[in-house]
Amino acid sequence: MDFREQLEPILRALRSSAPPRWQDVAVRLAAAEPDDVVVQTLGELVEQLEQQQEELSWHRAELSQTNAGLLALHSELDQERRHNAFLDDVSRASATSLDSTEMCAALVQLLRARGVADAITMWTLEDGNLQAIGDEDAEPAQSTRRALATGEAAGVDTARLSVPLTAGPRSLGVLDFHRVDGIFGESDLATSSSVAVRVAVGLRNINDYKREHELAERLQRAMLPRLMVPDELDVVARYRSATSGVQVGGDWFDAVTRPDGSAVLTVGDVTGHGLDAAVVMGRLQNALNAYALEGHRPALSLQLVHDLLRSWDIRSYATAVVVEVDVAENVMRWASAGHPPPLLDDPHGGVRYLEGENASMLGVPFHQEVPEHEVELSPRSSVVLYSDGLIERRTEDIDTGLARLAAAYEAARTRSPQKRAEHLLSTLLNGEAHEDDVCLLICQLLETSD
Amino acid sequence: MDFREQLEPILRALRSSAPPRWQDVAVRLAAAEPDDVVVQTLGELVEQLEQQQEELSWHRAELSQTNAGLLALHSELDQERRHNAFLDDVSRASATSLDSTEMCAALVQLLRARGVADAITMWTLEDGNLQAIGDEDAEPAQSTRRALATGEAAGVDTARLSVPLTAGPRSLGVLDFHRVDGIFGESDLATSSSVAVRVAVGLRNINDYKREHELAERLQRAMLPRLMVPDELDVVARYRSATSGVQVGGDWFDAVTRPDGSAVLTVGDVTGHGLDAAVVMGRLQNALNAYALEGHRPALSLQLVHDLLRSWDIRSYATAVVVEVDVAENVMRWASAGHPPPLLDDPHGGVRYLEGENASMLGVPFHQEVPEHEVELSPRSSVVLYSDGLIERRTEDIDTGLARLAAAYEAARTRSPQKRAEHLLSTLLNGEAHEDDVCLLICQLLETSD
Amino acid sequence: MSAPRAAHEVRIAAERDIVQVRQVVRELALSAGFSLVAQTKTVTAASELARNTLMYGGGGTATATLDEAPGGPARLRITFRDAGPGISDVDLALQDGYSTGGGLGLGLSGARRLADEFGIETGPGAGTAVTVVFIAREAVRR
Amino acid sequence: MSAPRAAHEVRIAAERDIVQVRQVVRELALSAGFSLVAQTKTVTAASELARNTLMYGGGGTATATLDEAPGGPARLRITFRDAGPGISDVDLALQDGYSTGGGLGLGLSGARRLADEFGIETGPGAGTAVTVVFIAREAVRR
Ligand SMILES: [Mn+2]
Ligand SMILES: [Mn+2]
Ligand SMILES: [Mn+2]
Ligand SMILES: [Mn+2]
Repeated sequence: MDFREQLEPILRALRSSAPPRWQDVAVRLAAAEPDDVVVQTLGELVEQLEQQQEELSWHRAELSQTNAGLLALHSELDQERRHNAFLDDVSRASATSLDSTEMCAALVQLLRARGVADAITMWTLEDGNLQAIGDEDAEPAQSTRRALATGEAAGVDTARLSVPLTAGPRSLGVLDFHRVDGIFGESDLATSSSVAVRVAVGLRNINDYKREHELAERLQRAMLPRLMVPDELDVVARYRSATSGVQVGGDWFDAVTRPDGSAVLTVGDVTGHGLDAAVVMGRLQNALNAYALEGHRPALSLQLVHDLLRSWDIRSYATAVVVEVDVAENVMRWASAGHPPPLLDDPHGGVRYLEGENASMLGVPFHQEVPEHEVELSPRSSVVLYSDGLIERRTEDIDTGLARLAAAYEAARTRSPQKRAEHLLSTLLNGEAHEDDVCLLICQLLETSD
Repeated sequence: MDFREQLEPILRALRSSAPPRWQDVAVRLAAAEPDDVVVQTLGELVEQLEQQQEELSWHRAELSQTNAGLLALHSELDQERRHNAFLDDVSRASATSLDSTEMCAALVQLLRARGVADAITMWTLEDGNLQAIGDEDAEPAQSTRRALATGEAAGVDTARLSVPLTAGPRSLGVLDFHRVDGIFGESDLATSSSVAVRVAVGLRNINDYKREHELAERLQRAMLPRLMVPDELDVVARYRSATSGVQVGGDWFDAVTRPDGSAVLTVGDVTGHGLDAAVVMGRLQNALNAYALEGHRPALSLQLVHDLLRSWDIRSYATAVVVEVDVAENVMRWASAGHPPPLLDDPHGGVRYLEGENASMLGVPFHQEVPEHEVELSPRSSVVLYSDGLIERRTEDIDTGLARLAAAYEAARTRSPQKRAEHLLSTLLNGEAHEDDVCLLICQLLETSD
Repeated sequence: MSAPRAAHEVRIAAERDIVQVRQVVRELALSAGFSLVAQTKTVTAASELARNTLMYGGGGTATATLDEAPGGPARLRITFRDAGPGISDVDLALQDGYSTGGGLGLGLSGARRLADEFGIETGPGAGTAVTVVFIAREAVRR
Repeated sequence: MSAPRAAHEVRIAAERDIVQVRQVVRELALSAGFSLVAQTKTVTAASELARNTLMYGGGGTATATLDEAPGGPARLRITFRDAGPGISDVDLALQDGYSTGGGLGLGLSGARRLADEFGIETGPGAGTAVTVVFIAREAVRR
């Protein structure tokens, strides 16, 4: 009857209203026959209870362990999701700007928030040399060079972790992660390389864009005219493109000073807009510049450039006005090929348009002679050259535009050429989007000391 | 003693070696006094067992439910991870090419594999109009227009789902998802818009790149020379840039025919490489072209262009050779500013370099007169103009290079100018990467019919 | 017109009451149309909070209410109340027990992570009341 | 020199044996350094496979072996064997029970998803032997 030891605590723990007293039960059990079936049954039930109790405790333990496992799993998932969201943000930051400085700034913000790094340096390969974005003078650290040379991360156990940026087989540069307090360990390698993979994709696009953008920008800049004028003149020119983003169009201005001290001013307008017109513009401007410097008079220059344009295998037309200012003789010679008339402000004679026979547009398919005109200049006279975009409005006839320009120029008579130019643009364009390119050149004779 | 009913099955289920027989127990219980503590204990134990049994079954149920929940959770996670991996792939496909056709192809592969769509059409906004990538003539469907107009997906419950592509506030276009069998439902909206968000980022970069690339390409194309030669001449020219990717450099060739039937050939070389040299090249080429067409002799043209270059606010130098071929008189006039000598192949006199005094390089900071030379031409004579990149090697003196060019030109004597040009390039450049740009122009007098 | 609310209260006085809380919560979640995954999350959180009530609060009650707002999704709200010593530093107790290894934190922070809404009222000697809300959602098709 | 292998066999003849399989597997996983999450995955899979052995195979055995290759990670291999009717269409049985709602598939496909390696030998009348392997990994720091 060895179940008695187990029975006693069971009985004592009973919470029923009238539990049997153990002493009473113990007395009865002691007196029982060995083959007493009730006592035997009691023994069997105790054993059963014990087994079941054990099974129950196993289940409790399993349930609580599984619960803990579920919580831990959700905690890991949370980390995983945050990690994925972080990498998603990195991808986004790497892709949403084609400006490398902006991209670096967006990245640093993410990396800081995530505790990955306090700062980064992005190194790009320029002609085989590492160049830091945003700091031209920075020298790459040893780990940076090592990462580039080996194609693997370098700098574990230091405060700078360098990870190579590669696109396919091509090495684009290195990304350095910096920590202000603390160093990078092996465990930072996975995250930093996941970041680098995403940054490299963005950097490749940035490089491609930058290459094309710089090429286009430098080509355009090379086409912009340079004003070269003698001391006796105050020349100001303005260009307003109708097409946003493009820096050159079909309109142009130019000013050149000859070795003899005379100046040649030009404003021209190639038919059409955009790049095709800009290319023709560049060549016409360049040729007129060469003819002017060679010493040709305005009419001959226009004549030559008309022949030149006809010789090219393009079907383009242009209007242009060329003005030669002979400072020594106080005389101005001018010629026009289909261009709106120059506006003259003579302190003695007032504001008036220069009248005189025009040639047809440059490039028309026939030979033409270009008439040239001459006008005397008083000191402090000024002349305005402009393209039709300044005066033409769809809803008006051209005379209205001409009258408005003359009035506006007269109204600003006491001001400097710079101020008068701004006044014309603001008055005539009225801040509205204009449909045509606008070109404006004002040249004023200064009071000469002699 | 109502525990007896429960006790019987318990007793019967016992698996011990000698379980008490229920009949014997039942007889004893029936005979027991109501206050028999052993029987009372038996009752308590039975109740205890019952309660425990119930608790155990609760635990079992909970454990098995929790298990099922864990499996379901992992199944959901699997889907979630696959979905994230898919969107990651979409991001990657949208970012890894700046070519929209390539991007579309990569996308379709992903979308098919995932069962999202069988095909896609990417519409981009060009001047406000929807344009299908890879199919210029395609007309947008109604759902495509609706998606663009409303900024929301259109086409649910049809086989074409149209989702707008937007970058910030800007509308870039529309992405159409197509299914061959089956239609799109509400449940496809989330995935398709997640895809569209990623595609839009890539498309914006593609657009930006394309804009700059086209601008740069057209500007460069406009700078490439056009050979315009009279019928009596066979002219061939070749340009090999040392810089990969850029289509223009500092070397140039040009050929122009004057109204009087004479032709002017030029080869020149601006010091330096790359874009800066290319811009100067373009202006020099254009000016020389204008002077030649104006009718100036080679020496005067070089003289004028020297003055012109000096007048620009850039510090650049160039060498150039200008050759005027007077077909009517069978005479050739030439002048050179620091350029390697032209090579002449006269059927009667053999292959020889033209000797004659050179001017200094164009752009040197002093005035200079350019000497001009004249040579008679036999029928079928040919002349070779080239830049130093063709003959100079770092390890040799220049005479070796000149001798090699003459020998190679002589060796291909029986061939056409085209074949001779290819022969020179392959013999002299030897397929190697060359450090300098190379320019080559061959002009041969044809047998005249008269 | 809002749907009838049924409040189910379970006394938590012994180990076996925890499994009862699980079952009450599971049945309510099931009746509200919770997915198997959502159900498991709900039951897991409830089980952990019930254990806290028993072990740190010296027992108390769990009250579960199903809120079926018309038009909106069903909300299962469960509040665990005890008159125990309370928690003096709630922020500390809410730190992720999984990483810090603490007993209380494990259940509390885990339950907060799993629940859609979470609230706690406690203080030294003021007992503790923790409320979690779970919202039935359409299974999202990915 | 490879570490000693200890094979633990559990007979699966009744409901209560399932919980015993869980405990044997849990102890082995714990001793092999499995994380709590990995442990839970292992135990869950074992529990489901043990249930299949009991319910569809009419009982059988689970044999768990811990393989500690020198230098490599610990591998916990568990094989469930029964002499039941076998599975005639294994592919069908392996379809995701969660979505198809089948009883057998739930455990089988779920266990396959959780395990690092999974193998099954069966056929009509040939009984079934399913083997799963779980590999101890360093907890990945994200
Ligand atoms: Mn224009
Ligand atoms: Mn215009
Ligand atoms: Mn060169
Ligand atoms: Mn050269």
